[in-house]
Formats: sequence, structure tokens, C-alpha cells
Amino acid sequence: MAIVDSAPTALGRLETLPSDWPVGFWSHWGVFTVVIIAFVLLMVMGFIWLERRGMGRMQARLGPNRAGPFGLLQPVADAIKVLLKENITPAQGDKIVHWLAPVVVFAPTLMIFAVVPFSDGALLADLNVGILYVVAISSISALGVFMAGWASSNKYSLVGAMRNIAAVVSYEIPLVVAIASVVLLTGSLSMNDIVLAQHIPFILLQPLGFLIFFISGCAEINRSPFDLMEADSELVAGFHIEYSGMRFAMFYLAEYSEAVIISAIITTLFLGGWRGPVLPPWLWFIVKVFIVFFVMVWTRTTLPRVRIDQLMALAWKFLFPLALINLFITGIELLTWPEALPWVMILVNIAITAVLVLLWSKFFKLGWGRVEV
Amino acid sequence: MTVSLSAWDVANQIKEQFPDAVSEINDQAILVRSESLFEVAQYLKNRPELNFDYLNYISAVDYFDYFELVYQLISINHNHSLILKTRCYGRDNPTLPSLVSLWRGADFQEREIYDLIGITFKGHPNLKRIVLWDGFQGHPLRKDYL
Amino acid sequence: MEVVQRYIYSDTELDRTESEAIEALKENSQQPIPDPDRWLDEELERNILLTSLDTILDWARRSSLWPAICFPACCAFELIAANASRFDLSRFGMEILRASPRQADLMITAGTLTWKMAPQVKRIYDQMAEPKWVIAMGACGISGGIFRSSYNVVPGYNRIVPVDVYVPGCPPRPEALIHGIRMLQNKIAKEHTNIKLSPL
Amino acid sequence: MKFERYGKGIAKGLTVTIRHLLRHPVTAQYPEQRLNVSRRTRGNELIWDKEKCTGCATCAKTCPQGVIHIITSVSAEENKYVVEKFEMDTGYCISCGLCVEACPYEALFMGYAFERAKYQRGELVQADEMLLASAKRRPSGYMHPEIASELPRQTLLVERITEEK
Amino acid sequence: MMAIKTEPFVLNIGPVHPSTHGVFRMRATLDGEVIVNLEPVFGYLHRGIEKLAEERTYTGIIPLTDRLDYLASMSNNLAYVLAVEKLAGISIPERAEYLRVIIAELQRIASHLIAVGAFLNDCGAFFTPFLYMFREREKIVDLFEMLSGQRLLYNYMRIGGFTQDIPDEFLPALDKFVKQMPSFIDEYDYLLKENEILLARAKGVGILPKELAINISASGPVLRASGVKWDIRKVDPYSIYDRFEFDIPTGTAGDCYDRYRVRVEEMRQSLRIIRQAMEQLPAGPIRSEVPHLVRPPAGEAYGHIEAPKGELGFYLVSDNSIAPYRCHIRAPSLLNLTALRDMMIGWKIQDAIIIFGSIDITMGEVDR
Repeated sequence: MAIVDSAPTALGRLETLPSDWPVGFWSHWGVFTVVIIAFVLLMVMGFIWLERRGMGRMQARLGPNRAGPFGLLQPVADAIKVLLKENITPAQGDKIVHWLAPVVVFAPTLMIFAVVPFSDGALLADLNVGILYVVAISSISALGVFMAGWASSNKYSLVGAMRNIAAVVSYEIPLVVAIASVVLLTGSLSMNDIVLAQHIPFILLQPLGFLIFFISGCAEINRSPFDLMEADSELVAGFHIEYSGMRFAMFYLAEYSEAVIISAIITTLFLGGWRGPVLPPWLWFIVKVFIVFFVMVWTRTTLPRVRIDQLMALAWKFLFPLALINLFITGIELLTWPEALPWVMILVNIAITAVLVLLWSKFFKLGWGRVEV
Repeated sequence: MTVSLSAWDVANQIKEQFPDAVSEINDQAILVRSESLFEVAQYLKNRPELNFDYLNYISAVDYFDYFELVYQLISINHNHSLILKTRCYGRDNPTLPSLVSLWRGADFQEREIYDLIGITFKGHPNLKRIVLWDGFQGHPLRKDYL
Repeated sequence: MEVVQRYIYSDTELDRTESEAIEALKENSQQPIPDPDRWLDEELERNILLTSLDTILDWARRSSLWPAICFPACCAFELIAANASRFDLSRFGMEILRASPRQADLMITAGTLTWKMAPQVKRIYDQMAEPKWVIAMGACGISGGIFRSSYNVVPGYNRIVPVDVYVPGCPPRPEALIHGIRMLQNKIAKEHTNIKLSPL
Repeated sequence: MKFERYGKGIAKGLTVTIRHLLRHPVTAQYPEQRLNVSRRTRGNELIWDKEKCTGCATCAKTCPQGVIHIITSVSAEENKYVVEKFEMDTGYCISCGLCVEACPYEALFMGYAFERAKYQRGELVQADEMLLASAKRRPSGYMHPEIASELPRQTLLVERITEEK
Repeated sequence: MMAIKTEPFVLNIGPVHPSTHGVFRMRATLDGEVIVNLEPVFGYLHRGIEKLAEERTYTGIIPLTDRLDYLASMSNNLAYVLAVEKLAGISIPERAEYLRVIIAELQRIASHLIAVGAFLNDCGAFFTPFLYMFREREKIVDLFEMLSGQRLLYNYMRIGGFTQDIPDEFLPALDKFVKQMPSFIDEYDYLLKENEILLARAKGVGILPKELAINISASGPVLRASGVKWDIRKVDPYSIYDRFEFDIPTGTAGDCYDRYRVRVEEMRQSLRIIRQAMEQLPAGPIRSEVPHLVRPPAGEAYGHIEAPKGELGFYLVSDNSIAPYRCHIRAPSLLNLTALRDMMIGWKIQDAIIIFGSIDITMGEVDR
């Protein structure tokens, strides 16, 4: 194809991907960029709606139902209003960093979607290091959060940002180790291959990995019970306390698009991605993402918040060792019984998970009360 | 039922220890001289038969000629109570000993009296205005405050 | 850890600055701020002025009024009751109580305002980003109510912030508050905005 | 954290919230669905019966904060007080109901309505004719049992079965 | 290794902060997240109630007492009218006594519901328990509205009894409430009692030792959670509390969790008292003959009750006029805060919030 041939050589390496697309690489790129942005925005709105309505119903009330049918336009109203509110930069804040922080937080969340498959092969870039790319990019937003916290020249925001850094750095490790055990099963880092390898969803083969990934994912994106960096009742609004108008909107958007990402990655890694009977693949994908997010809303509605040292202890004393053991066991299983029947493995793995969680719960002691970190 | 101890009995016990401390006794209360307030309170708190370990409330009343301080003491163990009163003369700079070292419950109440009535408590570790701000003129609960 | 001496004892410096702020505010707010009535004139011309963009904007603004936290006293619990399950302000998209005034649109002044508190409330109001509205809730918010004759009570929030809607009652029922909020929504629906997009 | 019960407590909590999701919410959608207020409700205004009022000003004396202003003059022919002005500020009234209790001639009632929000501070002051009863300004049964018995029954949350036991 | 130079910093928590239950302010000095010093600052809601009371009639003060602890208006009314009745030597009819007990206990449940809900909210359970509690409180508020016509500040009690008798529909509704409530309390317990996160956050945190609790004149659930069995209803029964059977729940450790549990158990005990009082409720007048303007003889009286927050007392001095010469209020919320500094030092900001939440104060009462 002529256009692809005339593409710069630097992009030549990616050229192999979209050979079946009508105009080749550029149209693929263009279509998916638009689709991803639209997808993220729509999903965020859907998430906000789901969270507010679902949480409302769980709290024995209704939730937004005035703006549009069933309150579906509530996120739109919020968005328009927030975007057109005054932008305030604190007089003593660092203006440039304050301006840059929301962008740094929000941009990576869009970038991650480049490697999330919506259907077989339907992804912007089928990187062969897809999951590694996700892990690498998702950590960037922590930087933005810290920039926001520091540039606001507010003690609350600084404390919130500090907590966020601590949480992200600690939880990245069990997260990656949990991913590693999935990668062991598939033998590939590419997101698409991971989905293709899931004849049975990995949540059954990797129950412990799923648990660890879910908990550390929640902590990573600061969903309750790990929402320490915003901590309404303690830190007022956390790192974005001094943000208003459009910049606040970006944080708000980033917060939810991170939730979209974690839900999407959990779907991809553990729930079989777009695979499913009857419905078209992209719909299966969206349905699964919503289910995962619903569980997050559910836990957020129910659970109290943990303390910062408990958050750390949970990462280092509970999740990290379990993730390592899980990785180890997965490796052994793959080496010793590579040909084992899936349902046997499912039973064995669930049993192992139960035993491990119970054992670790027995040993895991934070100690009540005062803990010096 | 919390028993109100007979003021006469307790006053007699106090008189044994501090002959000059009690200035007046009626059915409900013992009026103590302000100079010996701290010693009497300490005695009441530490004497095992009385053991007033709980300071229920402190109130101050402005009677123009003097300020009357009312302390209700309670013993949790014996379940009895006693009202101790003291008077503080002079409107310019009335001073009383602080009881914070005996009952820390007196802390905020004394600060409040300092704030609203204007009685200085000697020996209070952090005597400053509690509810009003520093520059507030006057003491609102005095009867001559308008 | 060794703690520097000045942190242990109460910081008299802070007390003094606070006291100065209170006195200054008290000095400057002896007269009530007149109620904003410019929108009433606009209402007459709104057929000409109110463009479709305004319609969308006003719809968005009135559909997602986020209240700021300013709950000094009793009325707060009727406000919370209005937010709670039975009356559920979230139907109007108002359940997000923004603790940070920067992100809030609406200040519901639920409770008695004292002079000691006044600088803080003024500051919250100043920190709120435009556009912003104020609902004076309850007798204390409107006029000082039962405590008006007290030495430490501000007779009405309109001494320090302009008030858009007055909701009488002590405290107003949650329904009365919702009625007030709907009145404010009607008011917002008639507002004309000159959009000045500030740079991101 | 100590998982002595292996996360049983967390799981229990989750079941409670998910059960609430399936229950009917208790919300009354206010402008459309109205709750009947108490028969003795103390609404945000006073209802004044001009005919019965003798201008004795007991209400003004009883009011703990002096909301009611009443100006009377003596009418020579009928040998009684004539109320020239009866004014009260709803923005200042705390609806404590002491005036209604005190009125010896049953000429004062608490209002039944509560939607009295205004855009302007001045509109909250009500005087004379504005205080009379009308279709929109019904008196409530506070201290007036005969009125209370005619008012609709109060909606009670206890009587609505929202959850199965 | 080079030591990193650190410096503590001062963080103002409040006066406008989501978790200060009003307008309380804590000047916390932090080392990282650990509190090394804390100074409570009061007065942001000081409305001068004690001064205002000196210029109002005895009846006119009742609306003022409503606004003390505005979550427990009825208890405040009760404490005040008891003090005035003691001062003026007024006795009240039997029916009124029983109704006072029923109403005071209902008010205790309502106040504890808020306390528990707000405490769990401070722990970070995103409004859910708070809203559940609020829904239950709404049922009590309905009952009180039926009696008095107001939802929050009832102004229902009078010197010598009540304003009006209870309406006919009150007792059936109360009966329904009393029957429904235990299952709701069980459900809340199911929701969070054994929650590991809550246990980790609240157990052993903010310990108030027994001796200190007595020394700082703490009262109410705060004192009882520290293991002191001290309840005015038992040790000095006012009204007719000596006719009912109930237990005083106490804690052992005096930590946040105990305070939370003591409140939940007290709700159950209150229901027990209400049930007994409903059975024994006699017919008869509701208010004794009291002149419109009460003029108690010169003298002084201290009336106290076990309010939901602790011992609420009114010290009244009369000079035989229609207004008290002095009206001092023993505010449990204020005194319970005395040990705040001791309880908080060494804990993190997050703990500080829940310690503060577990004391359960109302700013209207702290500052008055």
C-alpha cells in the first residue's frame, strides 16, 4: 500500500499491525484514537452515573434522576458546569506546575488504552510488551498527583500527595507480581495474546492473583477503602483541594478513567477480555468492565478507610508475600503439570488460594494501635 | 442515689484540718475562703472517707459585690456529692487559685470563667480566652456588661 | 523526637492575627449587603438575551449545584436530612458535598454565624470559584434569629456575603430547603452569562 | 488490620449493602410527592385572626425575641383597642409557638405551610393583611386541637414497610 | 549516613472541615502524619446562651435550650425544666413523668444514631452507615414532629409538664418503631461491627484510661466506655427512672471501639426502658397548674440528667424575678473534650479524626 509505504521509517515497525485496514496505518491510528477518547469519556460518564445511582440505591435513596432520563445526563451537566467555572491558581502556588499537573495526571490514562483490546486485534497498538507498557505508563500519574499536591502550597494537598506516592510505590509491586503470574500462564506480554490464551477466564486459574490484583488495583487508583489521598473526612479533598474549574474537571476525569483502566485491565487479564458467547466482543468487554467497576462501587459503599500505616502493611506484609508465593506456585504448576486438565487446575488453585489466605490471615498481624512507620 | 453530704459534717472535718478555711456554712454548701480553697479542695479529694475524685461543674455568679464560685464535687466510689463555694472580691482583677492540678476537668471551665466573667486563676497552665477572641472588650457574663 | 519549644505551647501569634481579622471584619460589616437584584432586570430582557448556549449552560449549572461545607450549627442537620435518604437532594445532583470550597457552587449557610467564625465564612465565600450562590438557611442565617441580641452573633449572613435566596424557618424543613433550592434553580435559569474562557 | 475472622466481617457488611440495593428506597420525591406534615406543624409564618384579636399584645410580650410588632390605638366609641399595625418578620421568627400558646383569645395560629423562601430580605416581613388566613395560608393545629383534627394524617416513615424483617 | 532534617508543621483542622462536627478547630502540630501536639480552639459557635438566658423569662429559655445540643433538644428541655421545677418546687403529673422518660429515651436513641453514624463516617465508610442511621433517626423525628410540630428544635416540654397531650396516633406509631428498631440495630451490627478495617482503625485507638476519664470530669458514654459504671439514671435517678429495669453498658479498654459499642448497647437499653414505660403509661393530665410567668423563690438549684452526650446540668440562681439571675450550663460535650490532647498525641491525623468522632460532641453545646 502506497500510503503505508510512504510512512516515515520510524513508524515502519508498527506497519505490520494493520495490514487489513483499508487505508492502512494512519486510518487505524486515527480511528482508534477517536474511539479511545470517546470510549474513555463515555465510560467515565457511565461510571459516574453508575457510581452515583448505584451508591444511592445502596444507601436507600435514589441518586440523581432529574437531569435527563434516569439522570443519565447528570455527568454531562457536571462536566459542562465544571468546565466553565472559574480557574483559580493559589497566589503562593507554583503556577506552571499547578497548570501542568492535571495534564500529567490525565494524559497517561488515555495512553494506556492504546494496548487494551476491544475485540480480537481491535486495539491501537498490539505491543508485544503491552502489559509492561501499562505498568510503566500508569505510574506516571502519581507524578502528576505529587505535582498538584506540591504546587498548591496547601498542607492538606501535600499530605494527600505524599500518601498517594507511598501507596502507588508500594502497591505497584504486588500488582506487577500478580501480573507476572498471569504472564507465566500465557507466555506473552501482549494484551491481545493474553485474551486469546484465556479459554477459561484466568480468574479461575489465578484466583489469588485476581484477589491481589484487585486489591492493589483499588489501592493504586485510590478507590475506597484505600482512598487515603482524597479522604473526604480527613484531608478535605486531598491533593486537588486547590483546584477548580477545568483543571479540577481533569482530575475528576482522570480519577474515573483510572478506574476504567483498572477495570479494563482486570477484565483483560482475568475475566477473558472481550471473549463471551452471543454478544459482540466489544459489548462483552464493556459489560465486564462495568461489572468490575460495580464491585468497586460496592466496596466503596461498604467499607471504612484504612490508615496509612495499615495501607503500607497490607501491601508489604500481606499482598507482596502472597503474590510472590502465587508466582512461585504458578511456576511450579506450569513446570510439573503442564498438561493438567483445566478443571483440575481450577480446583487445585482455589484450594491453594483458600489455604494461603487463611494461613496468611492467621500470621498477618499489624498490631492494634500505635505503629511507628 | 447520689447522697448530698451534710455540709455541717464535712465543714467540721475541714475545720479540724484548716481552722480558718471555712467562712460560712448552710444546708447545701460550704463557703470557703478563697485563700485556702486549694488546700481544702486537695484535702477533700485525698481524704479516703470523702474521696471527691470527680469535679462535676464550676460555676461563677456575679453578685456585684463579689463573685461567687460554685464547685460541685462528687465521689464516684462513695456516690456522694458536696457543693463548695468561695467568694472572690473586687471587680478589677479578681484572682483565685486554680484547681487544674487536682481535677483536670477544671481546665476548660476555668478558662471559660476567665473569659466570660474575668476571674484569673493562678496556676492554670494555659489561661487564655476560650470562646471569645483575644481582643474582645469586657467579660460578657458580668452583670454590668451590656 | 525532639519538638521545638514553640510548638508545644499555644501559639499566641496565631490568636492575635485571628483577633485582628475578626475586629476588622466586624468594623467593615455593620450594614447588610443589598440582595443581588440585577437578574430581575435581566429577566425582562431575557427573550432577547438568553441564547441557546445560555440555556444549556444554565441547565448544567442548576442541575449540578455542589454545596460547599459551611455547617456551623443546628440547621446543618436539616440540611443533612435533606441530603439523606428520605428527601435525597442527590436527585438534583447535589449529593456531592465538596469539602473544598474551590469546587463548590453553592453555599448553604446552615446555622448561626458568630463574629469569631465570620472571617472564616467570608474566606470560604471568597475561595469559591465563580459562579457561586448563597442560600441563607434558617432564622439565624437570615437575621441572627434567637441569638440576634447576643454579643457574638452576626445578625444575618447578608452582613458579610450577598445572599440569593432566604429560606425562613428555625430550622426550615428539608422540603422548605429543597423549595428554596428550586427557587435558586429558577433564578439560575434566568441568568445570562458572558463566557470568558480562562486559559487552562 | 488483623484478619482474625478471615475477612468475614467485610463479607457480612457487603451483604447488607447489596441487600439494600434490591430494596425499595425510602425517598419521597419532594416537589411531586409530598409528605403530610404533622398536624401540629409549626410552619414558617403566623396566621392572624383580625376579628378575634383585641390588641392585648400578649403575643408580643411572650415572644422571646420580639418578632411581633403590634401598634394599637384606643377607639373611643367601642371602648376597645384597635390594632393599627401587626407586623412580624418571618426571617427572624424561630417558630417556637410561644405566642400561639399565650394568646388568650385564640387569635393567633401557626401556619401550616412551610414553603416561604424569598429572593429579597424585605419580602420576609409580613404585616396586617398579609398575615390573615387564606386558602394558601392555612392555620395548623398547634395548640388548636379542633383544627388539628381536620388536617390530613401525618405521613410516618415507621408505617411504611421498607424492609422485610 | 546523613540525617534528614525534618521539622514539625502546624495543620489547622477546622473550623470548617468535614469531620469536625460543626465548627471545631484543632491546631495540630504534625511530625509527618503523627500528631506531636494539639490545641483545641473553641468559640466558633459561641452564641452567649448563658447571657441571653439572663434576660428571658423561664419559659422563654426553653427555645434557647433547644439550641444547645441540637441533636438532643428534648433532653436539653428535660434537664432545664427539671432544674426549674426543682428551683420552684413544682411537681408534675404522673403521665407527664412517663412521657418524659419515653421522649428522653427516644431522643437518646436518635442522638446515638447520629453519633454512631458520624463516627463510622469519620472512619471513611462513605456515608452509608450515616445514611442508614439517619433513616432510622427520621422515624424518631417523625414521632417528635407529631408531638411538637417541629423536626429538630422541639420546644415541647414546659415547666410542669408538656405543651399538649400526645395525639392518638402517637402510641401505635411508637409501638411500631419499638418493634422495628431492634432488627435495624442488628443489621447495623452486621454491617460493621466485625469489619476488620473498622476493628483495626478503632480498637486500641484513642484510649482514655479510667483514672483520667474521672479526673477530667468526663461523663456519658465516654466515661462508661472507660469502664466506670456511672450513669445519672442509676446513681441519682431523676424523674422516675428508678421504676425501670435497665443495664448500664460499659466498656473495658476505653478506646474508640468501646465508645462506639457502648452507644449501640445503650440504644438497646433505651428501647427496653421505652417498652416498660409504654406498658405502665397512666392516663391523666399532662401539665400541672403552673402560672404563665414562673417566679421561683430566691435560691439556687442544680438539675441534671443523663443526656445522650453525658451529664447535662443546669445550675440556676433565682432572685425571685421572672428571669433567672444566672443560668450555668454544665455541658458534657465541652468537658469530654478536656482529654482530647492526651488522647490524640502520638496518633496519626486519621486517628485524630476518629478519636474526635468517637467522643461525639455537638458544637452548640461545647461553645454555647
